[in-house]
Amino acid sequence: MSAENHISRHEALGLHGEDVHELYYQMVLTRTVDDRLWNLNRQGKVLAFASCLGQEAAQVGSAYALAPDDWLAISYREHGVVIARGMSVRDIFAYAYHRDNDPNTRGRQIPGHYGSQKLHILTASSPVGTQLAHGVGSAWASVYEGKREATIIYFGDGATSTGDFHAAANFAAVHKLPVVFLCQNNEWAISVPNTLQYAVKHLTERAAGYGMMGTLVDGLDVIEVFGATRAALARAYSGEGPTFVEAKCKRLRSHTTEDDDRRYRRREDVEADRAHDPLANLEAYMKAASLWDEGVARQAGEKAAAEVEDATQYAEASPLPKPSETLTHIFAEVKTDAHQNDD
Amino acid sequence: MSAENHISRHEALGLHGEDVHELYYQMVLTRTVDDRLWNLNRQGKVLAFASCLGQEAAQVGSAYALAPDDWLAISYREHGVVIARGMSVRDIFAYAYHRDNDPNTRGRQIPGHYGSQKLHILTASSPVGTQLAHGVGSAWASVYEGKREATIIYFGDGATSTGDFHAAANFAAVHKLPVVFLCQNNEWAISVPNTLQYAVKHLTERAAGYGMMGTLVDGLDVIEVFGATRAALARAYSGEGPTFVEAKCKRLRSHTTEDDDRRYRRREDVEADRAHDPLANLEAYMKAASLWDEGVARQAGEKAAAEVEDATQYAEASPLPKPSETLTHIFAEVKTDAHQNDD
Amino acid sequence: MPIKTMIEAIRDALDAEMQNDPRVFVLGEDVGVKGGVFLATDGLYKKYGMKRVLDTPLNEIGIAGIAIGAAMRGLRPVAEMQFADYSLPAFDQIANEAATIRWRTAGEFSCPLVVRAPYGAGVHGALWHSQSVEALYAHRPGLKVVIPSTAYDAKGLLIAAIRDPDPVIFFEHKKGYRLIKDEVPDGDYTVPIGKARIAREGDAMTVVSYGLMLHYCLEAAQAEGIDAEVLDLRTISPLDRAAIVGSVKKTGKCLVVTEDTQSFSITGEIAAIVNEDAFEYLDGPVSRLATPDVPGMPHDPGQEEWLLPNREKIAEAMRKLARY
Amino acid sequence: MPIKTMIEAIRDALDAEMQNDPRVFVLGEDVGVKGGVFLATDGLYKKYGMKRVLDTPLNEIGIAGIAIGAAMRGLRPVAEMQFADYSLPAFDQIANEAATIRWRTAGEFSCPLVVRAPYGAGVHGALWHSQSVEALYAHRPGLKVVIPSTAYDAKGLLIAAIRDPDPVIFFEHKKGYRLIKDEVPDGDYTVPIGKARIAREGDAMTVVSYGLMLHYCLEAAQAEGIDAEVLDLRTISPLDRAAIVGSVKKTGKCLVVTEDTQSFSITGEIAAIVNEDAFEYLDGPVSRLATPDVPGMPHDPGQEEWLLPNREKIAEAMRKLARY
Ligand SMILES: Cc1ncc(C[n+]2csc(CCOP(=O)(O)OP(=O)(O)O)c2C)c(N)n1
Ligand SMILES: Cc1ncc(C[n+]2csc(CCOP(=O)(O)OP(=O)(O)O)c2C)c(N)n1
Ligand SMILES: [Mg+2]
Ligand SMILES: [Mg+2]
Repeated sequence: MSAENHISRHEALGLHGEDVHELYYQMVLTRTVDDRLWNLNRQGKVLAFASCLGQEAAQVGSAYALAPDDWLAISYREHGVVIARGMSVRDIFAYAYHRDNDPNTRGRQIPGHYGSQKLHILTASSPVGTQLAHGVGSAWASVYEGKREATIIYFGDGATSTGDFHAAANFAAVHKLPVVFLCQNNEWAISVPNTLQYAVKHLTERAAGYGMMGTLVDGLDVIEVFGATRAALARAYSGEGPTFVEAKCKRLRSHTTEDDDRRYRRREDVEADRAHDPLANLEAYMKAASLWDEGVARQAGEKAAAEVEDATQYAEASPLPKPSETLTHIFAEVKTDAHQNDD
Repeated sequence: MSAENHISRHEALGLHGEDVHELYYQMVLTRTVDDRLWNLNRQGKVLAFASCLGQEAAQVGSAYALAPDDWLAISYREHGVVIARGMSVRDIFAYAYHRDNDPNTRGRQIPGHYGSQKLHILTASSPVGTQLAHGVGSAWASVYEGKREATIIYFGDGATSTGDFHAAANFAAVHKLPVVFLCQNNEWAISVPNTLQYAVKHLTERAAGYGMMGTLVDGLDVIEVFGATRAALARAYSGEGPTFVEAKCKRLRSHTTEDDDRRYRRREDVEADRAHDPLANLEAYMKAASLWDEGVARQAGEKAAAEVEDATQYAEASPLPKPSETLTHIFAEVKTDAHQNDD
Repeated sequence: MPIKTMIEAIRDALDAEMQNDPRVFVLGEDVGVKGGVFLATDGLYKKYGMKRVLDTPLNEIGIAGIAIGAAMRGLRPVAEMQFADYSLPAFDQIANEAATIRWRTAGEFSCPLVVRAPYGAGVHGALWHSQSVEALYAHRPGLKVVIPSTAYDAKGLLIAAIRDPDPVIFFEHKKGYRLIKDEVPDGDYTVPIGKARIAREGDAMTVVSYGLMLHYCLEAAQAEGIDAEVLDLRTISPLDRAAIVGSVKKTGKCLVVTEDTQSFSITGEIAAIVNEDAFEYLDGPVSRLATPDVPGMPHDPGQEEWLLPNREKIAEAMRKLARY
Repeated sequence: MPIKTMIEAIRDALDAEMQNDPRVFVLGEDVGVKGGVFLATDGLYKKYGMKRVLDTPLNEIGIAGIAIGAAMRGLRPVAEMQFADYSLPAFDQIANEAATIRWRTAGEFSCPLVVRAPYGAGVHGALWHSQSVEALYAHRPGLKVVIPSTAYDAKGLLIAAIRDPDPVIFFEHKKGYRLIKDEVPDGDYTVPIGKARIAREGDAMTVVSYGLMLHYCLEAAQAEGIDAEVLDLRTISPLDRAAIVGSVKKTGKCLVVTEDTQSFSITGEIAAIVNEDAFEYLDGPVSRLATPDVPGMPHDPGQEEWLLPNREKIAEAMRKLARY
């Protein structure tokens, strides 16, 4: 037992030093992207944006555990997830600038509602909770086709109140589907605090009511999130059914650029929350695990800044969609089988 | 401790012999009404009908525990509930015959969707689950107005899958509302068995996920149902919040007159279920508790038969609604304040 | 060619496409062992097993939402809503999600989903077993809305709907399930979505209808000896504008008949289209016959019959328009 | 009289009725401490406390359904849907339940509920912060649907809605919240539900509109110097048929302008009504201008502007109809 104390937590999970550096980089990049988008909003260049500040560990740590074939159903706040998944920063910025070369939505959705066949990310939407049912449908499709794939569903604490959540959780449990329900509990649904949202201490308590495994993790700890997600994925692959992972984290900014949390959040609480910084957390961990290297850290910061700078310029130079383009892709433009066979 | 063995279960709950006789009568009456309505359907006189055969104890026992001021939100199967609540058999039959003198709906709804201001029964509807939210709204109204009233919500196992259930349970728990969630688990949602509806052993397991008390009872045992409901009501009145009571029972007929359960239920299972008869149960209990009296039992049967016969004749002699009457009561017909103040 | 009822034709279509395409599966309440409350899926469970004929928990949000997820992943779900009336809990998933997936991703994702549901009154089912809800879905661009009036079309349109790469909402008249019978070929064939059908040629007026009411229109024209051209819409959205306008240009008059409640029903859209494209040809107002604006269909058969359009009321409306 | 913005007028109305009637309470997402995402309920939480200004969990089924239950019990809930787009999860509760309660009990129960929601585009909010959903609700008999176009009407109609003994769905144009300003009396007053308003008198044509678009119609008429009579519907359902028909009989022409997507929008119903009751007076087809049938409003401001009706497009439509 005492020997185990000498193994770092990441090693216990089979992660190498490079993995930790990669996690660090992805979190730094996420934050750099997030900060820039927020600032661009204040400059009137990005019209609306939901920051993931404070949720980087929950997002990057969980997404890092996924296999390439796994599928993701996400909400509007998952910038760290798509970064970890490999979406280019250029694509993220082209999207935020509603440019025609954005592969996600080409000016149609508000920023952050990513979707990519290549990255196995189902298209996100604004109605809270709907993606939960889609994600379960995706897992059903994997099982239907006999594929060894899991689907991870990202959602917030607020989304657990929806009818979609209930339908999704119940169906996934009944059919023991390969689903990871990854709840980022950032304590707020806009201005509605957890206490007015549910009456249990932890949302994981809800899992048992569906006959599902529930795992509570420190969402500020990227290693812990990674480990819990990987364990949940293992259960999913082996047919043991869905897992509800609750990652407790903090929302370090207002709900979106359109919100002003001073209306409902005391400044001293916001200040106190700032101390719960997943990036500082990881830095401390890396120091303790002798993985910290000022040079590596500086490089990470510089590389992220350069990527973001490049992406900003790329986006600014990219063309806007033609107005009339908005009338395309309402229905498939090819003739369907049905139509070919007739008339 | 051994002395307690000599107290019957109903006495332990403070019920007298007359109460048990009353419960017996209400169950007999419920069954007599139910049998007659089913037969009248087969004769083409009652056009559709959901039988509560097998669920009499769950319905009568729970409703018997209510105070006159308490409110009820019900589904389409609660004949025993409304009988215990005091709806006249004449009204029930006038309704089933879609007559103009039915106070519930006057030809508009299909049979069994009762509603009565006098009896504090919110109008029922066919969409499964909606009444759960209404019942919680009713409890909210009671608290809002500072009234010491509970609302009991009747629903089936199938209804627990709905988004309405989720919304209702969560809201009631968050606000510790005076609600009794009375789930009659008759094992089926039409042809869908419990195993395809949820993955827990008992639906009461769901209660904890909302931060709510859960109580499992034998829905075939009227005394036990009464006791559990009364305890739940006591919690409601004293501000301890909602209780989920799961009454396990059997659906001894097809889902409705429109359904044919031979398509999905093995005959031997149906036969086996028949042995789980709440009325026979009560009879055995009464015998054991020395409350059985052939005379009383015969009288109960005769009285119920007479009531039902009278009600049938009453309904048959009652007028049908005028066709054009169906255009009334779309909006309030009196001028509203708003309209009076203007023009 | 064999004569089949509409419900048999629908079963045929499902069976044919499940045979043709392993991606096709059926889900909904009671669609499995029971075979659906109207027996539309009778026999499919036995033939294809639970994975492809799936009894869901009672939650229409889930039925639609899970089907949408599976459709985005390339499967071809056919979701049954037990009654059109009970599709409303799923309205958000269908109207806000399914309808927008292709457009919002500029074609990166699609949602080849079929939602089937029995609609319509006349069976004393009252408020929630009688509704016509096509106007609600037709109003949401991105959805196709189909309502067959013959067994032949039911089969061909349902196969077309399943093969369609976009979401199709498919309503079947519950009273027509067994009442409507006609020649239905074996094997698979499609009827194109988006094309109306001239069910009866005529010159005196154009009567536009669909579903069960179409038959009443035909019977009324026959009985009255009115030389009406009866147009069967078959697809409610997108409307076959050319067919409507073409016929009205020929006849100069237009009567629209629906079983839905009148106000803000699809009758208005047709009035608008005819005004826009055939105003100069009109010899009388675009007229309509529908159920009066009641919040629900009454259970009492006398009241129900009194409310619903029927042959006599249609004939009367035709006579009135003919006199104009 | 003080000049107020529409959002101030709405806040005034809520405050006045909460003051007047202890049964009135507000519920919805973020309506409490935050005061609503558009600040419609700003200050009410402080004044009336949590019981009467209630932040709900994120579930519109619950917001509507709990409000319906409370309304059946005699309270006067005013439920806020954060955006009209997000009322769709509650569509079943509103359309199948609230709309039917009085009718299905032959008057034994009623549902004096108000559902408020911001609607409309022009704020780059894309698919789910831009919708016009009035046609969906208007199609369900038993619901009243109200859309004010002035701050004065917003206050008077909202007070009337709260006092109305039946369910009223009340849409407020989110871009109009601060853009629309006019004289609003202090204290309480009502504007009758069900009555349109002649916003501008004229003889050359009738332009029917409502909400934000009404202003664009007025501006277009002004700019073009067209003698158009501009009718502000104010209530979408039940429509003020007499006002529409009366005006068209006078002018002989009718243009309907809505911000909603065109097909199966309320424009059709008006075309049908005019055909039914004023056909002989028509000197041209009932015409309409609406947003093209796209599954969602694009976020890109260029695309959004290109799609939406505006003064210029309305003026062009007026000129076209005038030339007819
Ligand atoms: C169905 C629906 N209702 C309301 C909204 C408005 N809304 C957007 S985000 C949000 C809160 C979501 O909270 P949570 O699920 O905790 O996610 P978070 O934003 O905290 O990541 C609300 C109410 C919406 N988008 N969809
Ligand atoms: C929203 C909705 N979906 C589907 C139906 C059709 N339906 C009527 S009853 C029923 C099963 C209900 O099962 P349960 O809740 O267990 O009640 P029980 O009938 O067993 O008393 C179904 C699916 C409905 N009425 N409402
Ligand atoms: Mg949150
Ligand atoms: Mg049941």
